[in-house]
Amino acid sequence: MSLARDMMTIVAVSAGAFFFLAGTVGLLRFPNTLTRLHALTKADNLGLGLVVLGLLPQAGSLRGGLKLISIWLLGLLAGATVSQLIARTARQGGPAP
Amino acid sequence: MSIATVFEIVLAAVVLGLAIWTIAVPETYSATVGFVAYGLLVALIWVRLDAVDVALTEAAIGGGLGGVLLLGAAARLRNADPTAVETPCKLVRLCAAALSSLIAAALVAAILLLPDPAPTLAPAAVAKAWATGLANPVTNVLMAFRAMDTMLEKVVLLLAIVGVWSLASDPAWGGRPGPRHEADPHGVLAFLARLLPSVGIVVGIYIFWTGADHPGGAFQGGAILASMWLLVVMAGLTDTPPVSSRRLRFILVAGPGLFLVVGIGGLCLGPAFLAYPLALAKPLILGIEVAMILTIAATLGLLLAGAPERSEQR
Amino acid sequence: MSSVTVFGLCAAAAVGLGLYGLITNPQPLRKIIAFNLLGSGVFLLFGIIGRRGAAAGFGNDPVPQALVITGVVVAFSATALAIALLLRLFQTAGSTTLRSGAPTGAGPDPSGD
Amino acid sequence: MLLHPTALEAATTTGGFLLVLSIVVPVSGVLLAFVLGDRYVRLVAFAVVPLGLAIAAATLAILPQSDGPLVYLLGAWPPPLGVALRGDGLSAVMLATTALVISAIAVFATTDFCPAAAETRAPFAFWVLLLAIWGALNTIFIGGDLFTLYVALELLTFAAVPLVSLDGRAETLRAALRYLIFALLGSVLYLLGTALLYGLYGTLDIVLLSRRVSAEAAALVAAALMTTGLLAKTALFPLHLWLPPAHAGAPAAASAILSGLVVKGSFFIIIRLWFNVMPALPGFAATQLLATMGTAAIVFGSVVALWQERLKLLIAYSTLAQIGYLFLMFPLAFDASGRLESDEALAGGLLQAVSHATAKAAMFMAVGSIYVALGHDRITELRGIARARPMSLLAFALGGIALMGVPPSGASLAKDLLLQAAEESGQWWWAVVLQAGGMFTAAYVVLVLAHALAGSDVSIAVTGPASRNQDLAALALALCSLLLGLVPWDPYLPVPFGTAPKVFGIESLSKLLLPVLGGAVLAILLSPWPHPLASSTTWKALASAARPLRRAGIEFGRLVERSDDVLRQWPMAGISLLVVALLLAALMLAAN
Repeated sequence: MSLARDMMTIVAVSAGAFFFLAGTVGLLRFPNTLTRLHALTKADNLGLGLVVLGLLPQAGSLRGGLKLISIWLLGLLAGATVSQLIARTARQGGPAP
Repeated sequence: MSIATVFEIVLAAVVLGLAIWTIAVPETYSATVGFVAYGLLVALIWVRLDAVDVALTEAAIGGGLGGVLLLGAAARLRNADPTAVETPCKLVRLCAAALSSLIAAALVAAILLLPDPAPTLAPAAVAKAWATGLANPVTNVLMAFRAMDTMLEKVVLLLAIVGVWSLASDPAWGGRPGPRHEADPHGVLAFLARLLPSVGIVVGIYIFWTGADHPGGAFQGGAILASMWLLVVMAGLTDTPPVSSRRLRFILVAGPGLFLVVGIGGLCLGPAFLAYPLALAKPLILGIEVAMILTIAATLGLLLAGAPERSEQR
Repeated sequence: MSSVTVFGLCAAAAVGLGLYGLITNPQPLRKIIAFNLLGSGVFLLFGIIGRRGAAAGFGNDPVPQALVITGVVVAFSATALAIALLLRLFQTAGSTTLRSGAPTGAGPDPSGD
Repeated sequence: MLLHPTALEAATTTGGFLLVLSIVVPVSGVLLAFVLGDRYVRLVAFAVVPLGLAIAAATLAILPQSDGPLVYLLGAWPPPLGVALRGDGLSAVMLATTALVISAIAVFATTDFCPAAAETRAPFAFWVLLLAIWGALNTIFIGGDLFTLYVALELLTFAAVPLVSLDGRAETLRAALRYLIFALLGSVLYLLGTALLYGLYGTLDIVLLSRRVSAEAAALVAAALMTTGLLAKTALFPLHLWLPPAHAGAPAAASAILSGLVVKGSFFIIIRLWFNVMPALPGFAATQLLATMGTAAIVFGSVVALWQERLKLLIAYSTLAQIGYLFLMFPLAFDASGRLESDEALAGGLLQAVSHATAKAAMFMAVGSIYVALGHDRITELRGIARARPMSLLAFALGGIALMGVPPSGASLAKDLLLQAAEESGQWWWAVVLQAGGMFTAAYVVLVLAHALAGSDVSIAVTGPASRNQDLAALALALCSLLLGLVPWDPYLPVPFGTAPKVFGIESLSKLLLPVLGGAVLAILLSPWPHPLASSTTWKALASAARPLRRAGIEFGRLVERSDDVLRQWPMAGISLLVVALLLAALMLAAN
């Protein structure tokens, strides 16, 4: 049982790490602000979700699990808001794209 | 070498790398981004040093709001004249580098020469915690043992506001700080700016409330509230208040003002200035903190908004 | 190597880098960033000193922690004031140079006086 | 009456509440003025002024009756956990000086910063900041904890910087930004040293620290860093890049505060650090370094002052020279036991600070009135101002004479005390600098007066009538500085009996003539401007004889001015700062 849990953790966290990597590569390689933003938020939201999913079996209690999920939800909300703000600044001729 | 040590060394190396990048990179905007990342990682160091209160402060004020401030300035100064001509010559830079490294080396030596066992006030702070009834020793130091520093620092915040406002042009005095933000009232940003603050305000108040016994407090909570308010302003849902508003002025002095009133109460009725009577210590401290969190949130938000730009009357 | 040593080196290096940046970078905004870096190095030093003073069930002496929290807020207000000055200078003079003899009045003066 | 490590102060003393009040009253004023705004700001300030004066007077009255310094434990928490306020003789004198100067400035500024019916920017900021500076300075003078002093120091900087740029012109904004960033650098260095001291001794309380410090390498590094940071905030040469534009660009009332009071805040903390916290640590060589920098400041400040076209800049550079003069007390305080202990030197240095605070504030106010009258402050075009604005010029002259060290001024008593200390410790070279410093001061005062008093056939155009309260405020302060030597100082400062100056007699006449004549010669030799007497025939005969000398003097002046320009570049000033820090640390290490 514990082996299955550990396996799931390893698979999900590794997948999450891959998405983080992809997001970072996108951030560095994509040509302008909007596409970079796209790569970053898509990959990070998924990556964070997968990492949280992988850690859920390791959370000792229901309380701990709920905390983990709320981290993901807060991350989603904050990420969406910040990327909206950045995109707006970029469109209005903010930091050079 | 344990895993923890390896992690710490990697963390320190990344932080240092970011610090070097921040100083050395030619573009100002990149340097700013580097500094924001640096600030967030430094918060991790504070966690490793078992100073969660400071970690929260550093992340919220140092990294978060400070980052917003610097990024905003960098964006507005993008068209500033390239000052490359003023870059000092190589000899000067070499001298500065050598002398700075000497100072850093002297500092390293001083750190390694610090006495063992180190002097500490932790036992004294714990031994006297009964006087306030709060379990978080950092809050005790801030609000009771060194309350004078905390009160004066609130006045520093107020003076920063006065200083920033004094930079307004004369016709704009009394007006609203910062540019007016327009956004589609039915757009995604407006939606998020309605949704996120409801969560953020709860988190901010929780961090403030838990500060009595656990890491957290008025500074950290106030910084979160300030960022929520700014988000609503940036989404165009509300506007910054005019600086002549009496209510705003009152909120800005509420924290230090209540601190002073309680302090003078102690001077007249109790044992000493800023001494809390035993039975009332906890409610008094919490009362001051409630006033302080309002003041801090408003002050931090207005410091980010800048000088008054739009006149009310004209 | 204990965490105190590792982060102690880090703090000293941040101080050195901050000093170097503050002296050699001509743009005021970069100086302000360097000041923040310098400040964060000093605060880290407080953190290390507090960590060394871990006692009575606390992993970090609360007094230096309180000093750092006060210091961080003061440094933030300093940054805010400096940036407000810098933006106003840019608005008024059209340039951000700090050189004493620099020509002024390139930009329009919106102060109305 | 001074803080001594042996004096135990585990409890609040009677009268200690005065210390709390001297902080609380101005701070409450800041908060009230901020909330009320509108035309009430000035009203609040004028309510605080008499209260503050009364508190300072009460402190002066109560201190001699107490058998040690006044002590107040904030929150009744004893150090090291809590914070104590302590008021000794030095604190009381500085509190009184500050109250006096601030009151005079408040009177002077009533017309310049008159709030209108609707709130306007400059008066609002000025009055709030004035009260804030008062609160910050009082905290510095009585704070018993190095971190509280740090917060007070930042309070002072935050209040001073916006005053510089009150008029919103690009030059003053630039000056304010330079000032702010350099001052922040200074305070970070101070904080760095504070951190090390806490790590070494587990307390930041001044008295507790003084009992615990020993000559450890880390403590010496901390002392060097803190001293350097404070020197940067005090603008001791060569760390003065921010001072001339900031002090010369601010409105007259603000310049008076900045030059008279603000630089004394960080100077006072240096005194606390060296005399109270670690009197045995600095060693002979480090004190010599400080005084050498002071000497350089006197030479550079005075010579560059003689080269200024504008009166306000001249006075700003004079402040630079006078700051240098203050640092001559450090080597003279060094006694045979290897500690900073000489009472004469300490009293002399502090008296010099008090005299400069009053005299310089008066001079800046007087120049402010002259500027308003003429619409400019070019020194060579002052001719005729003596008739148009006699009171302003009189205030300027009296302030200048007080600064030269003519009896019975405070500066003269200070000079006597310092000379005595120099004689006792056998450091004759500082006696030479002390005498030369007086002559340099006389040089630029004489130069200005010569231009202002030069006979003129055409009457000059002035705008508006003279403001009576402005002239009175400036005159009162100048007179105050001129008569400081007659004050009985011994309850507060360790002034040895019998040093009160004799106002009349051969000796005092020589004290008057020596600096004035020396100053006149220096002014003629070093000033590049055409002399107001240059047209008279006797002068021409004399001038032809002295021409080679004068040419050499002007070459020297040009050299000094050029090097001053170089040193005021940002990278150079930064490098000087690091060099000073490292030198101080090395000298202290070598001495221990």
